[in-house]
Amino acid sequence: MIPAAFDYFRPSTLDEALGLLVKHGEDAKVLAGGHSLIPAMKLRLSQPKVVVDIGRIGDLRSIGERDGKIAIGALTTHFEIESSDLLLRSCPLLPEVAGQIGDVQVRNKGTIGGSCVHADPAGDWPAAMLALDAEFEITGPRGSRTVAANDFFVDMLTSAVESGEILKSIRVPVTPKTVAYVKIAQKASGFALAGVAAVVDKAQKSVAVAVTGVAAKAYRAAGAESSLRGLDLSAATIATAAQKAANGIDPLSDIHASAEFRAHLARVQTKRALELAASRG
Amino acid sequence: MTVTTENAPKVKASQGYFGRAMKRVEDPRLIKGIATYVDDLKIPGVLHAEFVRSPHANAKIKSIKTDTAKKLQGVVGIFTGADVNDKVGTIPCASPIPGGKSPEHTVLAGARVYFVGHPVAVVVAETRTIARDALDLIEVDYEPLPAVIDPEKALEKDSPLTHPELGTNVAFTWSLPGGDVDGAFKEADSVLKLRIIHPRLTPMAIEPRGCAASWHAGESSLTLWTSTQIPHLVRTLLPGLIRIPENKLRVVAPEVGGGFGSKLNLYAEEAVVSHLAMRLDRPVKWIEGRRENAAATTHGRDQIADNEIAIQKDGTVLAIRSKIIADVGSYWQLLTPAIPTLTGLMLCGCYKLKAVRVDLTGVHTNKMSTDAYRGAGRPEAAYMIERVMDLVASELGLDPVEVRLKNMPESTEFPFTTATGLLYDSGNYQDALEKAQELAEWPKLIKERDAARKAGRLFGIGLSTYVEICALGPSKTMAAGGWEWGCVRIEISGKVTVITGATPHGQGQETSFAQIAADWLGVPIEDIVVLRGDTATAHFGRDTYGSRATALGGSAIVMSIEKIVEKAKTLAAALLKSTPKEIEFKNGKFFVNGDGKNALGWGQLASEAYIAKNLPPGFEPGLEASSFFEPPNCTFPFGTHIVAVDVDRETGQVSILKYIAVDDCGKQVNPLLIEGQVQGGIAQSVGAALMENTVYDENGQLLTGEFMDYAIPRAKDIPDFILGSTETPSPSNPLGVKGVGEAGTIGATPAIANAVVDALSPLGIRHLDLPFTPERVWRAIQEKGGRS
Amino acid sequence: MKLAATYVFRALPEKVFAALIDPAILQKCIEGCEKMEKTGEDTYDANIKIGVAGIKGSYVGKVRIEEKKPPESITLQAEGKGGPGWVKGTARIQISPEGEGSELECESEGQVGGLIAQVGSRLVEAVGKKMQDEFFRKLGKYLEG
Amino acid sequence: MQGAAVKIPVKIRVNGMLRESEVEPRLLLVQFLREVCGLTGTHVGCETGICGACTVLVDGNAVKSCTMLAVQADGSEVTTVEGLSSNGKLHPVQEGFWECHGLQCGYCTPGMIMTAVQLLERNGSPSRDEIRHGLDGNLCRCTGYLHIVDAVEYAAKKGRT
Repeated sequence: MIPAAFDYFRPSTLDEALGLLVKHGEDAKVLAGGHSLIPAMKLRLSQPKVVVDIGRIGDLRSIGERDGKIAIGALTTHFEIESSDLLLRSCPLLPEVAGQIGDVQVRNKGTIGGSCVHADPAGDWPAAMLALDAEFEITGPRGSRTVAANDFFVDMLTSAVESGEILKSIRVPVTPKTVAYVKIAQKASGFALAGVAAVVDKAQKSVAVAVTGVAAKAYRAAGAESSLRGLDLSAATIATAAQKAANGIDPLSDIHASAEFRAHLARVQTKRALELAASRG
Repeated sequence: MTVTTENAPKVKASQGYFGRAMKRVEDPRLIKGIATYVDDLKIPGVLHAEFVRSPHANAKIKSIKTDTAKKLQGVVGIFTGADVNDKVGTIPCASPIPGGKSPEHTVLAGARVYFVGHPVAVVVAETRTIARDALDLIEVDYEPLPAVIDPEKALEKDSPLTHPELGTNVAFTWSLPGGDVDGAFKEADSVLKLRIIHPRLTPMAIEPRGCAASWHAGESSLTLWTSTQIPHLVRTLLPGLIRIPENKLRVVAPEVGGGFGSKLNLYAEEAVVSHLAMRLDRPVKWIEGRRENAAATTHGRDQIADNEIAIQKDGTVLAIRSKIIADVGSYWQLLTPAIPTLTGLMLCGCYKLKAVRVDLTGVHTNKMSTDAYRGAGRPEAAYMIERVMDLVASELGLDPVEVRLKNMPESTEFPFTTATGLLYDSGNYQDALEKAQELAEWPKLIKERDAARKAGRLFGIGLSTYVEICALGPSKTMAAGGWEWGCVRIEISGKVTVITGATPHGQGQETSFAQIAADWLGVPIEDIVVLRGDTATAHFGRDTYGSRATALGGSAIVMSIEKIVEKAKTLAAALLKSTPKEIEFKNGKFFVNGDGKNALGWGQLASEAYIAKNLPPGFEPGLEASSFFEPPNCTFPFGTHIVAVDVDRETGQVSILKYIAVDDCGKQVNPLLIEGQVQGGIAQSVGAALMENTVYDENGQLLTGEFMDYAIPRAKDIPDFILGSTETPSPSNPLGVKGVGEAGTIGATPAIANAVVDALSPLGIRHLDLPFTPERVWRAIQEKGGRS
Repeated sequence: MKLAATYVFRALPEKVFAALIDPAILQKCIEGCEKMEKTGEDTYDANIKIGVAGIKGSYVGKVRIEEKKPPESITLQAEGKGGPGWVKGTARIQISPEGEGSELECESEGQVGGLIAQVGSRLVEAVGKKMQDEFFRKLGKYLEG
Repeated sequence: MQGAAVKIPVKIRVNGMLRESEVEPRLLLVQFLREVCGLTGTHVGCETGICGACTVLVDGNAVKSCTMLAVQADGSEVTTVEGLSSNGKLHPVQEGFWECHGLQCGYCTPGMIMTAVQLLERNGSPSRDEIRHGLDGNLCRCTGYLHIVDAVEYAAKKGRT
């Protein structure tokens, strides 16, 4: 319940924050909304010596559209995404995912950046980020770099953001309405046992499907996607494709769902996500 | 005796408070956030305690190093078993079973630890933060030993032993022979078998436990504030442990944030905190964290029962033989062994079985102790017998409703003696069933199910017709007395103070007892204050558990009022120059027969009674009376729950589509509160049926140690219920009430289970164990080639 | 928690076996291993930081080598305790020649206790697997480099 | 790690009153409210941020005060259950909980009420299902939630009239 002691800094600019991270190195942790870090600190699973609170850096909290891309500041809260008119119009998958994260209190404070950097294997955002081919702008002592979603989620609880770096913003493309996120949640925590984000492009006859909660990190269901390439979506084609949603995956297993059940849920939810997305166009 | 309107207890309702849905007088302080729970107490100079707990299920303690921790600034002391156990007595069990073997339950671990969460040492520090920091600096060296986890394996010859000194993992055995079982099985057309596993559950009151103790050196007395259901039982038991006389101990249960049986205990922490407050001569407070609560506050249920059921072709259930294994965990807490015996006693449910034989084996394992959890033994029984009824119906191709009706006693047969020897006070099971069917629109619901099945859906309807045992008393059946105490005082101003020894903690008796007293005294309800939860004001009490507070505590108040009224009549007679026999009491007024004009009210009488200038000879001043109500029997509430569910064939998720409950808890004091009790009870069983399961791994590690992994229902999991009631008064108390705190919990689990099994029955599934998690249901469907 | 996996090395069984009983190599290949000291024939004291990302715990423990049959099989036992609880593991390793190199089969069993079991059970299996894979990946790199 | 880190000054306006204090960075907002301000209406029911008993409004947003550091709330306006009623008049949500028997033991109630206040601010006429989903972050073990849903409906209606 009570974290171990630490020193606290609240920089007001990104440069100041980066300076602090350089200074304190591995001892420092970045605090955004705090909904991943603070629970771990309260249990003393995480005991950083220094906490750098980036929560007040104003320019990291924004949603804007430019040249067919939408840029979302890393400190934008789940609720701001859930209730953004711009996103409801231009990238409705994001509000749909945001609305299924945790609960209203978590959504009010938790941020998209913090959640993505935390890279929880059962987090909701990674599925959406992968399905949308999001790009992550990371800044660090050596300047900025852009990482594609596929490379961003490195492993369980490990993202491409290295010690000393800060995630600045996330860019996603404008999409049509044919998207969906469906999840079956672990009853106690609300985390995904299996969550599937689907983006359907009827014109190009292609789909993107990403699965979270099932494996040590979220993944694109490549087998399912290629199975539908060039095809019209129908109950039959979707069902066939969905069968491949867990191919080549090493599913997680815990008291809430065995590996076998998780793989099964990945297939069922893939089918449902694709059907729902297709029905929206 | 048949309870009819003629011989039913006469309930006075002069102003109609009794029976009225009223909002609670408790609520303003609670909704404003100004109520005082233990952690809210502001005690000057208080120290904070934190416990070092075992991370092992079974281990020897080789050493405990506290030097570094002791050096931490602000640490006042660190105490291990070696420092404390010879100065504090052992934790008692109030319901030992003769012949049972129970380990010595020291307040801190001695040479060994027996479960994950076992308290090993305690840190006392100036702040909670320092105490927490110190925990990390204490090094305990353990030698882990193989853990005893599976209660059935624990009974095998080569099993490791939870307590080697006992030489066995068998904690106790208990048998209940009821009627001619062998004869009944000979008579049977067939014998069914049903193995029932009731999972372990974690009560998870939202307020964890906590206590604070303050030693008053000048008076050599101790005050203990503790989040408990049973301050009076704690006051009875704790003095023996901390070695002070009972009359030097005051126990206060301030606002208590839910108990559900898990705070019906004397816990090691309460004894340790009390002892340390005396030892250090400083107030000491300990507040349990949620992880501690999950690991070291008693659990519930955890039974395995192998049943043989003797039936006849027409659906008559003749007899049951039940072998029950109860996993009692590592220690005997207050009522640990008694809980599964209640399962045995209630196994007949609301049916006329000829004979029952229960053989119960309590087994020690390296887990937290089991004890009372909402329903305490009865949900297990109701679940078993109601699954049996459905199994009989499916075996014989009969309607589950018909099978139940066939085996129920008629309302004219009450009081009814069961094969297990209980005397059911009153009942009309058929009426409750019929009413529930009406509310459920039964024929329409059946049609809906048939149509859904045709459409390929897994749609099921389940019902349970349950009966439970409440208002626990009488004293001859209870270890520490089964009475309840109450006191009523007409203050000098005419205002009324009611003191109850029952200790409500959320049930709302500050309101319902005021309703009773207002009607019986004929005073406005606003004039009444109900006190509870403090042994300094409520001098006696047996507290709240087993749905007893209203039936017994309410009756003790009524008894007291009757005494006061008699006394007041004597005073009124003297003042009105009449005789007590001629004095009438009506609507709060005393007057000579027929002469309502010259009436005396409570205010006038009270001032006369206390100022004591005009008292008749021999009249003792004051208007106060207290009473012990000793019930002649328990009460037996009952009802019918009907549930419709839909099972998602692909994901195994169960959705409750419709929930109907008709409960009969006898006379109703406040229907709004009863509705709340029923709804809350059902919700807890929705949890038990669909999601709750306390999981220890094969090494005895608790894997459901927080709300992250132990699911309890959220608002979205609970559909709107259709509630109804019937009212069959209990002859066991003057109010005619039966109790309702656990009804919902007892009725709901079997109804939901029967609905889920019914939904899966087209696949050939006849039974499935709780809880019906998506994976469990999906696997059952898979095994039956569920793509049908 | 039980894991079974097979790894292939471009090194002969003798060399693989020798690496597995060399504390310096073990320390290099065990992610987060801060100390590995020989304390007796086939026993070592070890300090290891285990976990993922920011959620790491320091464990102090012992490693013991059992059932040593060079070069074909070996059993490693490890146990440690730390702030977040305790860990215990056994790895049964079979090494067989495979062409120019060798094939290593590892069957391991792990247990965790205390805080990690109570609040982190969903991550335990994945962390265990990751650690094992990482160990043999590094071992492979060492053997081949 | 033990020992006090550098204390940080914070200014937090709680229920309209400015509270200034120097706090350890690790002090949680809920501890600040309970221990520094003496406002014990905000409760703690778990260690993982699931139960919601500690919910308060920070700058108008419902948050779990056990999952926020006091230093993060520096400069913010915090409303706790104690600050809801004004001039002795209950907030409609409090009134709804009383009228509809939306509480039993009362421990989850302050958090539940604060979440409901937020819910109604964002949606003045929620359906019963919307109320249920809106209360996802608050656990209650006593009531079975139905009277709580009634209470929020009551407050919504009251707010509209």
